[in-house]
Amino acid sequence: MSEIKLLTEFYNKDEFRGINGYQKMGGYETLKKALKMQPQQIIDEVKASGLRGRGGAGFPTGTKWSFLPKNNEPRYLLCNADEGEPGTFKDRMMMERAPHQLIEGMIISGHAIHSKKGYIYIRGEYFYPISVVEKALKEAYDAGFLGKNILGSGVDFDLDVYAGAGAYICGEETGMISSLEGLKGQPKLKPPFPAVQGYLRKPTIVNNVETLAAVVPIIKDGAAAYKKFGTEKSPGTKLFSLSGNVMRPGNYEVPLGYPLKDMINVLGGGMKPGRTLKAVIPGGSSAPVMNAAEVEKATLDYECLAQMGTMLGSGAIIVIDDSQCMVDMLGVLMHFYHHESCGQCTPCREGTGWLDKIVHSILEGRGRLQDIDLLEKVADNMKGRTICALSDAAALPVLSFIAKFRDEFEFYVREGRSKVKGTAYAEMHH
Amino acid sequence: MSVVQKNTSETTKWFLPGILVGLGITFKHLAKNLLNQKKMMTLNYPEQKYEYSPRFKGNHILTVKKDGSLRCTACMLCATNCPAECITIVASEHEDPSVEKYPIKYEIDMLRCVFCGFCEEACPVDAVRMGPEWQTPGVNGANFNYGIEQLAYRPQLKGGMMSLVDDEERHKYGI
Amino acid sequence: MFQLSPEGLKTVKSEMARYEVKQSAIIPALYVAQKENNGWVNEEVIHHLSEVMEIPKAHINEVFKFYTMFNQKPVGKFHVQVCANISCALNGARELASHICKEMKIGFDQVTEDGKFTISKVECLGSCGTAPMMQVNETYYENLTPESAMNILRGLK
Amino acid sequence: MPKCTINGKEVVVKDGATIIEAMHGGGAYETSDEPQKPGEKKQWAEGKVAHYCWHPGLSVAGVCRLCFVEIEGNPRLQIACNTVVTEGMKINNTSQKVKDSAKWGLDFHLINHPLDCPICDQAGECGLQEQYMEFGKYNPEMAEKKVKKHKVVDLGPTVVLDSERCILCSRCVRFTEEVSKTNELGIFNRGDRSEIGTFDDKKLDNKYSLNTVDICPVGALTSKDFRFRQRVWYLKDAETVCNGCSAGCNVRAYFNKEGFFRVKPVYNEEVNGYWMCDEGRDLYKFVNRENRYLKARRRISGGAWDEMLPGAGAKDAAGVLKSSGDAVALVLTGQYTVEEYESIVGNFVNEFKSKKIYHWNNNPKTENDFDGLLIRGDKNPNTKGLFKVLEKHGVKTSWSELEAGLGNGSIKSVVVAGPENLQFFPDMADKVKTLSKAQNVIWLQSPRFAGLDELKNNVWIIPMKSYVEKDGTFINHAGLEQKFKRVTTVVSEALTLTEAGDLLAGHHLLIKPALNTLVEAERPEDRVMLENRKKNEFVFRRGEL
Repeated sequence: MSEIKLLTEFYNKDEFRGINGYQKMGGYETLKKALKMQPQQIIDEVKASGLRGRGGAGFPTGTKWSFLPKNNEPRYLLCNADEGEPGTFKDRMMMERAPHQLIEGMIISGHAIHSKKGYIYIRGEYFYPISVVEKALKEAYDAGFLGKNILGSGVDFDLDVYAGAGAYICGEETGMISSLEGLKGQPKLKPPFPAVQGYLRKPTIVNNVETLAAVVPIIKDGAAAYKKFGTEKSPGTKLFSLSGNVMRPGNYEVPLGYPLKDMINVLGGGMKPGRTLKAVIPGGSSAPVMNAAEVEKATLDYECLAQMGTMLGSGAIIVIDDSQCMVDMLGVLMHFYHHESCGQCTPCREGTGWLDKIVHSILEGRGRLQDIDLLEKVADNMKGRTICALSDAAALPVLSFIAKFRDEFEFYVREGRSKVKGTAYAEMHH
Repeated sequence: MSVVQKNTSETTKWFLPGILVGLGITFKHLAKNLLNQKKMMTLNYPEQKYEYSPRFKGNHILTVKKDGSLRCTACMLCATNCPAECITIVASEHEDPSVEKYPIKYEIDMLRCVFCGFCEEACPVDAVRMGPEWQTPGVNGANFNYGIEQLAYRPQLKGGMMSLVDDEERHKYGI
Repeated sequence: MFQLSPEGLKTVKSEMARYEVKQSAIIPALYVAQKENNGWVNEEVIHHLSEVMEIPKAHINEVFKFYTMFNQKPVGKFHVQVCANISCALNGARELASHICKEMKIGFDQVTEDGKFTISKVECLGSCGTAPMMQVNETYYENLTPESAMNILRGLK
Repeated sequence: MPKCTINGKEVVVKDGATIIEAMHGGGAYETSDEPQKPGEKKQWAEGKVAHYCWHPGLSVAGVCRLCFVEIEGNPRLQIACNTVVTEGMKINNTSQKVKDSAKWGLDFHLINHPLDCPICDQAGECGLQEQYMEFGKYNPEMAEKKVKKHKVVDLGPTVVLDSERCILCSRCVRFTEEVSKTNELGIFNRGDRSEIGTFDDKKLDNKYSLNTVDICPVGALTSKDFRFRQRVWYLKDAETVCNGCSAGCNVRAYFNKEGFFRVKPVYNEEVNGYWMCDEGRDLYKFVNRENRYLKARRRISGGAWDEMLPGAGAKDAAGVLKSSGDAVALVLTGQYTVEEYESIVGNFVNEFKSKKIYHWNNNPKTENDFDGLLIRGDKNPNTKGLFKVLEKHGVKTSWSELEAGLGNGSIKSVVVAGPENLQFFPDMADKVKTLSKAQNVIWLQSPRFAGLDELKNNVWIIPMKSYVEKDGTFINHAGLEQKFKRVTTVVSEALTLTEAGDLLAGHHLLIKPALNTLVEAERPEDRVMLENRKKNEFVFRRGEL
């Protein structure tokens, strides 16, 4: 099997970034078709396609849209381009290479949910993608695809860009809404859910870049054509960001259900010479890690990975080879979550810091054997105890790293040095 | 209440034998002490003083920090715990934010004190201790109200006694 | 006292009108102000923004301190941010960061003597497939080696 | 009104009530079966829920993550403060799962909390201490360094912050946002580096700032006034009504044998909710012995001052009054209780046959002011009560009549029931000057006022009891009658206005049954009296949070 390029077909062409090139390759044709459809028809089509959110949670998009209250309140469509999950870089590529695809998808989605205003929330570090999207928006406005009465259909849709300023938590939908409202990017209590009370307490739909872009091929060829790809419960294609210790890291669009080992060995070009696979984190840093044996069996779809105790997440596949120390890697992750916890809920605020300190005390040779159990206990008690999923995201790697690589942790505690590298943390990184 | 029966036997009516027996013991000790003065039980107080164990719980000492200020944080746990209610503390705010609270008055009424040692037990910062001193002279009641000057800086303490607990170490570890 | 330049003021005002609520303009305004204040934000900046935007200072300060892209300390002319998150760490980003520091003879988050460079280790910048990487001000440099990174930095004027 | 089961007990709650409200009262609870009898204590569902961030007077933040409950059919624990009760919900908070979550939740709160208890003013009424005793884990496993933050931060004129002790429940921040609407506080930085703070020159300085200290469940915010003065376990407390203004906030006064130390608000839905103003918290000060008249003082014809016991002083003055005939006037401030007014006005009208009773209005300009939350411009607790009593006895006078009377000599002797809160009587010195024209001045006064020495002629100063030392009733601005009980006695020999009135009228002091005042009969039936109002000790007995 190889890649199926539904979204990324023209990504290698530079002219695809501009509106002319995009239109030449069939862009905005789908929009014209969609504007003739009834909004409910579009929602039904998306529902029928079984499209699931590509941001991480994998919630069915059509279902999410139908949660909107049936009234005439103004509603917002937000595009979540705050791609902060370590290992993920697909949204960045999509915005850089095909901004108009995203814009087209958003106009169609906005039409479907009766929204008149949309925002693309892009993380602040993406200076270049922001400029690309802003330029594309201007082109789209000039061409009449955005604004009042789009292409004479009577549909209004305005779209704007909002740049974040460096906070992982703003990738959480309510955190993003808070940030957009000009507050600290702290997630909000649910209920009420954003679909009922989101941005400015108005009904709001938040979707990932890839999800919104995927609406275009669904409407273009119909749900049935889209469902041909992928598995029964996870239809369609998805972009996977392959990174870590592989020969050819990068973004690859494959149908869901694609075997993980093919992803690494065929598309990714296999491991670096002389190295063997040790572990894979299949869905961004917050997904539980898999060991080499599990990788052999895994296929890239929501169900299979969930069954194996991990998750597809944002589709960021991080490959770890046998030269890497897992204790060290957990230290990196824990530092990340400690740094990014928003500080609202106690278990996460204190727990991420605690985990970080324990892992680093092990790394610095001050660890005790009971610290390994303590890590598990703390992580266990952070799971599912907070407003958003950040504390779960911090807890799951801990639990899976220890469950699958406990020998490395115990060796480190006993010997004060890494089992793989043979040296202590301080020597590893000067 | 126990009842002690008076011994009414005939022999007790004669006091002299008893007195003689008693005097015999006295003279025996006198002779012993004269012959071997080192083993003498009595002391020539106040010229001679008995050496109690260093762990003897006598008069209170307020320990001091390295810079000579009181360790006491005026938490009043000793006063709360004191069964004789002999400790009076008045707290105040310290200029140094790392100290925060300190006693401007710390008084122990030595006449009320029962030397139970609960204050020492209660102290969370090792600020009050019971030292080996046991002499408590005074000419009137007021002399027995020991203030900070007396408790922490009396001449015998030579400028104050330090605790073994290292504050800086504790602070470094966030205690 | 810090004052926004006329153009900066204009941008801030237009950003305030751009979004539904004026609070949304805090982040854009802080970007503008940070740029004009040599790459960092201090109390004066917040004072000024509070006056310009008519938003409580505590509110602006909350937002400012929450986001990592606003510098709370002065930084050099080139703010070198080396990603040290997992994908980059797997490809030697931390060694790269230490190497740059050693070459520059400064520690992390310090400014070089000539005021040109500040080096920080940061979290994922979304360039995991091209690790290790660094961001110098607004530009990404990817697929680095210690040597190539130093060459790039030496070339910056 | 949905019906739910909480720990096996079926209850009906109000629409939209959350689980925590159902469990803690908080105004959402109603008994399921019989209608509630008047006076009967409303039952709450059993089972305490650990919590810090939820406060019935504030919005829901849901950040402390302690109030987890198990809901049947939901595999995940839910927080009680943000889950609305729905019909047929089965709630349980006694399972092991819930207990474990509270245990660990508390441990998470405590890992970076310093061991400051010995010098922390909150110790003894601290939410962390109390709840850890009840729900805690008891084997702390934290072996790492704690996070260091700022200590002893000056937040403003009234409050000191200790960031390390702060558990970031955000109650104080929400208070400044939602109740005082002053927005001084914010939470800065993120993660475990978060700190409460003010920005630079905008300090926490509003008229309600000390409420933040009350609602702070730990010792992070402490009151500068109370700081380090007493350990809380040395204090006794009793409820009374604030006499600072006509709002009549319900308060709890804290005292011991050394005097009064602080005042905190008590929940009363109809009067003050959960809050009170900072001004009212200062009112305990004049009550303390060092600010009071302890002995009666007499001066005849501008001579030297004699001292005598208060009762003797009043008896002594009675003779003068008797000889003055109907040239006797009574000046009343709005600071005494209805019962006292009733008694002294009755005595005047009946014994002296005088209706020369005048109201001393200390704040004619601000009388009807209101700041929108609690503070009233009328700085007397019982002006309404005084007017009612005067009306009942048909007294209708004005201050100018008194001034005229003093001028033309038709008033020779004046009895003045002087104010308690001198700080609200800016016209004190003026009035003393006016009244010193009378031949005999009998001044009934509780706190010391140096200006009284200016009085010439014949003067008696008789010590009075303050509002915390007597039973009585205040009628607030809305006409709500609030009965309160004696808190403690500070100056035991001082007199109440009733006693003083009796003695001045030449009677002996008798222990009389409580007067049935006029207002008793007029009270609407549904009015909740102070003694049987709904109790919610939530804030002020922190142990029972």
